[in-house]
Amino acid sequence: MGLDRRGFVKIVVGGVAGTLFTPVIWKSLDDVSIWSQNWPWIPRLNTGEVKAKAALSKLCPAGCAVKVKTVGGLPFAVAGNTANPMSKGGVCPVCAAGAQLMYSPARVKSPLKKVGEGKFEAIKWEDAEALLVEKLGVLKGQAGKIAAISGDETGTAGEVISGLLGGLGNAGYYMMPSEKFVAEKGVKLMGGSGQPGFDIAGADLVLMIGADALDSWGPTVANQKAFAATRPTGAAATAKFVYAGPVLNHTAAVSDKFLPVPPQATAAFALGLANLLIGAGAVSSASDFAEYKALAAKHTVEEVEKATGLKAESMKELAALIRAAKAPLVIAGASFGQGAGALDFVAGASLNVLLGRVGGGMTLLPAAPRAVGGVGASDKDAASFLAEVSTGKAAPGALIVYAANPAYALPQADDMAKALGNIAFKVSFSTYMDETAALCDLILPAPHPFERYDDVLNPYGVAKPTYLVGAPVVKKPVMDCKDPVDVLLGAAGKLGLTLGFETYADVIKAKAKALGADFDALAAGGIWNGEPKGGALNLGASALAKVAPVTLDSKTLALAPMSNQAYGSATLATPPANLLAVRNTELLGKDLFVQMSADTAKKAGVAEGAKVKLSAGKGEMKARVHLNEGVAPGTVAVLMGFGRSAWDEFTKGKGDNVYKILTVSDEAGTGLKVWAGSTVTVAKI
Amino acid sequence: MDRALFPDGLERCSFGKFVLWMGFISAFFLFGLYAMLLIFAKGIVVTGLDNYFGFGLWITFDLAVIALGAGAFFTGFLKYILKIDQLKNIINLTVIVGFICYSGAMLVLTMDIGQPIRAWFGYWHPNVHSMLTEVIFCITCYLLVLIIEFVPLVLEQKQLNKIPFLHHLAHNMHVNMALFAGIGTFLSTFHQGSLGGMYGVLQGRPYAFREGFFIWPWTFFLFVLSAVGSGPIFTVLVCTFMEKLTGRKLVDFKTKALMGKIAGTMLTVYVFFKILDTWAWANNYLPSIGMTFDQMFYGNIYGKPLMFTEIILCGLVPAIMLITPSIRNNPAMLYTAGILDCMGVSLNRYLFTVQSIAMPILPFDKWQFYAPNWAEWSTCGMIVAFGFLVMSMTYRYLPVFPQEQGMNK
Amino acid sequence: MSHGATKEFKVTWGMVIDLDKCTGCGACMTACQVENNIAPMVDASNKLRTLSWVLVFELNNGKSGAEAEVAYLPRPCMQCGNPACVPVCPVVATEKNEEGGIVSQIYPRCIGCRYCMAACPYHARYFNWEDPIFPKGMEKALSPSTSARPRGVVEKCNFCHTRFMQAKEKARQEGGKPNELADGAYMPACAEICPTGAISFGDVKNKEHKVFDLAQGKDAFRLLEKLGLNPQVYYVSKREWVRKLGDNYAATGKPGAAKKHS
Amino acid sequence: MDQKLQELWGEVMEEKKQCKGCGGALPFLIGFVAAVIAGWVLFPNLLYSKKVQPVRFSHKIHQEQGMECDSCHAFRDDGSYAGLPKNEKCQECHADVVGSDPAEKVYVEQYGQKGKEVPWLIYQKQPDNVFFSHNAHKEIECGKCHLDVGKTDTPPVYYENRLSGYSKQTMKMWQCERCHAEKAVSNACHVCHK
Repeated sequence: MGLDRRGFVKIVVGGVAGTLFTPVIWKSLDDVSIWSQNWPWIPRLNTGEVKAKAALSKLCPAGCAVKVKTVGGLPFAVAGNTANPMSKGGVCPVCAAGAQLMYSPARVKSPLKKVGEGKFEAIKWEDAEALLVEKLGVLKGQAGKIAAISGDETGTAGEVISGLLGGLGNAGYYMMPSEKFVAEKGVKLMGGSGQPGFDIAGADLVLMIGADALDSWGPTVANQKAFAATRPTGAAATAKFVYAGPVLNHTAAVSDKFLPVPPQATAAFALGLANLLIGAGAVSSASDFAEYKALAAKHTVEEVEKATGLKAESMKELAALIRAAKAPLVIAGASFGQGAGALDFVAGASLNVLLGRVGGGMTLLPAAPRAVGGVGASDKDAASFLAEVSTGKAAPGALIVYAANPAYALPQADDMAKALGNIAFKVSFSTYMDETAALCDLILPAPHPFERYDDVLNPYGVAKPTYLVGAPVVKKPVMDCKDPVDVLLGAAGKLGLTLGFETYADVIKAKAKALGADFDALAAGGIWNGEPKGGALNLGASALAKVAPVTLDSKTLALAPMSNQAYGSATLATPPANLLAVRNTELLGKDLFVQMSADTAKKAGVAEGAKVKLSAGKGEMKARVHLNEGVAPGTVAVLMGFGRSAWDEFTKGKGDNVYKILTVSDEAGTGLKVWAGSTVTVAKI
Repeated sequence: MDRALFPDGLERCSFGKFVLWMGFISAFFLFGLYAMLLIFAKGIVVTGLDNYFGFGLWITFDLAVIALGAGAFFTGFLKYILKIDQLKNIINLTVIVGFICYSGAMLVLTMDIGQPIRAWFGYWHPNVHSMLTEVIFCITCYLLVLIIEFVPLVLEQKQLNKIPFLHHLAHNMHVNMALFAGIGTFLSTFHQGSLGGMYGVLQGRPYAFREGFFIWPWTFFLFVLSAVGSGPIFTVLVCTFMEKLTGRKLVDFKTKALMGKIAGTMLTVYVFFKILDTWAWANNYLPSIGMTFDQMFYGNIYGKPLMFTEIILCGLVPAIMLITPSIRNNPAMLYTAGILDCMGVSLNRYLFTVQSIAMPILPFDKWQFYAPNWAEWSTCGMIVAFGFLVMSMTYRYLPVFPQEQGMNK
Repeated sequence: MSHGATKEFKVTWGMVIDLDKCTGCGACMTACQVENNIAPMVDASNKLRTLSWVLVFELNNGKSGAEAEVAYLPRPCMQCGNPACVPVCPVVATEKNEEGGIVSQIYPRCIGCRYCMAACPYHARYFNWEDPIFPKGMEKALSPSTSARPRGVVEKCNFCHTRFMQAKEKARQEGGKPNELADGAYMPACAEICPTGAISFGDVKNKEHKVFDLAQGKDAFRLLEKLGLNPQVYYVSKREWVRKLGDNYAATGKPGAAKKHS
Repeated sequence: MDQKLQELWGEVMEEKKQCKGCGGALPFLIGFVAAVIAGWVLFPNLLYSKKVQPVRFSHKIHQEQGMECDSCHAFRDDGSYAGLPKNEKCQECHADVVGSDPAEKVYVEQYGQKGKEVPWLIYQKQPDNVFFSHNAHKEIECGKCHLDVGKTDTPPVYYENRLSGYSKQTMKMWQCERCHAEKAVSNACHVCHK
């Protein structure tokens, strides 16, 4: 029997009917459904045991004592270390992204040698180290020919670098500008010595003049914890916080009171307050009280109003608050953590002297013993050093850059980057491809904080000597990197120097021993605290006499750079995860917004959303305007951390860099370079 | 060339002209098709939709065409259930328009959801509490009904009808059409209502939220009414548009006026309740949640004039025009009223979709703005082009208009 | 529909956020992204396409100079007692059915119709506009807590639900009662990481948990209380303008007064 | 044109008449039976690909050494379940080859000593979106859900579904739900999903 068309159709129909009685259709549908619920191209989760290991996350300037959570040994999250008395379980927004930053696309993946403008070639570690030794060896013993810039003021790495420089016959170890640098100068002007500390936890009124203590000044997480302890949710607050500064920033948002003070009027504001306090009966046993009193008397409420726009009432209310407090504390600093003059610091700190709070609220920390012999950091900061390089006054042949980004984060940044070009050989020890690394001849990738040993001694602002140590969380770095200190110690050996150590871990152990601390306990997330030293301070009256009267012409606006910890720092561009926290009134697409009050904008002839050019000195930057009534009159606030030219797709080319328009001036009587009082011209484009 | 396929005794344009016309329409169709494929490949990230506007042009378009396609079920209901025989002159057209609107809406919905391959989950894992589930069920079922209603018309094609089996099938389907019309009416009423219910239940969207009866918010009923108040007249407009395009008379004006009267009556009922509803919403509901009528509007594109245009100019005015015989019986006025009516319903759907989610509910939030992008426009355009193609094909090859031969002698 | 009907549970996980302590630092947003495997976006300034399960809003009192005040308001999912989003979902991809009262969102079930987004007045729900693409290697830092979602589905905060599961597992292991977790045994990532401890978390129906009292404090309020969604997230502020702003000034009986701020 | 079409229709009608009655119901039955056989026998074979474990692990030998199940498959302190042991555990005994079984040599040389974890195939592996707590189910016999491998010398073949990519033994949601329903445990989505 042949199979005709009709027979064939019947077989097919039978087949279809039969199929309905098999799992073919139903099972396939079910499996397809499952497939559609679990697309194969979606990343899969890691499995294994979840552990939490104590670590020291030096991603933020102060460093956070944290716990790194791992799954099957891979770090995936950062949690607070509740056992650590400094961070008490808190984590700053940058360190919160720490695990992901291990895989940041901006990481330097292997040693790189410059082979042309902006071009690098991956080389082997042994070649890289040989090159380093060769370049340093040539200049060995020639004073002024080898210099180093470091942005790490808390790590013992600095001792190794300065020790190495010393051994090579050089003393040019320069720190990036910081609060600590200025504050120590200020303390000297007040007849004391050492790093000042501030006991926020012990105060019942904290007046922060410029210092953004709850977001980016000092040991922020510790500050935040101290703040939080005074205001239990649902109960009465036990301390008052007042913020006086140019912008209603994160600190001001939670303070009981915000006083808008333009950045250049900080000292005048503090002296005006001193005047009111003295008027209300405050006296000091300091030797220069009479001089100080006379000086303060010049800063009447009317004068303060002229300089700051603050009403007499506000000042009087504040004075009354301070008078009523049992343990008031004044913290003065630049609103963005650097560049303030020593006089601003002295003016603020003098209030602590006047209120009799030195030793209690404001402390002085003793110098710590060194683990590595050497002279320590130069008296000049990196900005002054590079200014000399640009004029030819300093002519180093080799520069070591460690945890610093001078090409991006110094005032008149473009000039600074140019000055770096005058140095024949530059080597950068950097975890990430930052602006400075991109200009260097050799880049030696440094491990991420979770991949190395490191330490933190006395982060600026702590009231007591404080020491933290971090040990690696992972067995091996995820990139081909080596600890910079290990590399430098190795180089030192090859250059015929003996610094006494083989590895950074050994250096830190020695440091811990010198301090009398238990290394193992510290590496497990513990803390070492010493006692502040005693010692009185005077009111710094002779220095304060040089406080210049505030003048502001109508054409320029005061520039208030604003830092927001979540958005990164000089040495860390905004972590990819944190971009979400950046508001679209701060950055939209590639446009950065500068902020000013409606009044100021009107005077400057600009409106919300307008595109503007800000210029000062030789620098200029482009931005758009966002109106913010929390900005002091006559002031334009600019967020820091944007306008990156290196890094990765997440940050490169977004916004503009405010450092470009910060202008340096010499502070009267202190010889310091300052830029906290920069002014800018705002023009519509 | 294709004369053999024309309906008996009817003249159609030349094949060349037809191909040219189809080619012109296909260009729009293909452009939309490209956008659709792009959307399936890359996801709806290529559209102008965003976190605030999860619903946008597509949903507005869907709602509008479903409302305008309501002519199918309501005319069917009147013809087959209430036996208004005169409507046989236009009933075929209502079915085709309904089919185009619903199939188009289904396709747009498939694009609109983020995981089109999971679209069938609506049946597999239905949430009986969701108005959207009801919509998914009813519109797919109703599309089947429309297909069933459409099939006999296709089978009446001259050549197909020569096959005895198909001839009889068509005949039998015709005989039982009342049953399908009944099912269609039921399904359609529910999903038209559910579409309104979808918005009415949005407790977090004060612009749309309404109290109601049992599980149905007032918008449920208002959407049904507005759909039947506009669908019939939309069919008339389509018919008239085809007459202008082809230069032939297709349906007598008496039938059109009757459709106008039907729509007008329903529209009048709708507008009455709509005004009542709006008044109660503004005066009772809004104050109860700490909001005011003024807060519901913003600037020009979200301004009050839109709402007044919707309710007065495109609601009350056409309602009066359509129920007044002297106005209705003037062709120009009938069509004007029809256009206003259809605009009003579309505007209503737009406001419920876009304005209700553009409004800041969080007191510290801002009004948000939305502009559909090319991908959304072109895919909507694709549906319109699809409609044109189907209409052109059916008109050319199927006996859609029973009166055509008589009227064009 | 089911409006007005709040489903009661023995355990009701709730959050109390002290707005007077929130500095707006953003650590919660970062911790949330890390815990929940949200891929970083190259242009995260387009807030209309981002995924922020917890979003910190900036509120101001509209005044200037020394009068100006700002408050930061972190907005997780409110886990409403009477959620607007749950009844609208056509495929039961979201429900409020589990002890603890957390509104679930099931990604493999979701078809991406976004009806729930249209329903939520808090904008707590987000749509995955694109597949999650992590920078090369960063997928090694994925958290085991939350499955990665494909494009085309909706997601939202779930109070780090996996941590709830883990807390119950731990309780079981230690011989405790998984259904009566102690205060602090279960903490979402945002609450855990907040450096000022502005976010308190616990069972708002359990007197042993500190949120029990906090949620009833005189300065406590909920966002858009009048809409009747009955959120499980409470806010606390001693500042009157903040409290009033939270509910469209409905509490003052002056409807529309908030308009100036919008 | 007109004529041609008419002819075409004519042909179709013609064929219809001719075909009447050829073959009866037999072809239908043949098709039906063939499809049923194919669906129940061929299809499952086609649907799954077979895989073998990277190392022929013998539970039998390990048990004979006196090891208990929970020597390797244990709960951790945080209540989570360790599942399959990692190298760390295996190497407690197998840092070097200690026996004569070639499979051990494979393990030691290809994995243990190279510091590479063995990519074991997990018969019941659930996707990422499932949170399963062994702790909550520890009252239930392991064999109720897992293959009884305790006595095996060679691990069973692993069947991978070519469509869904899942193991054949991976429990389906309806199975979870049925048991939950029977035991009056919540079937809320979040009870199992993450």
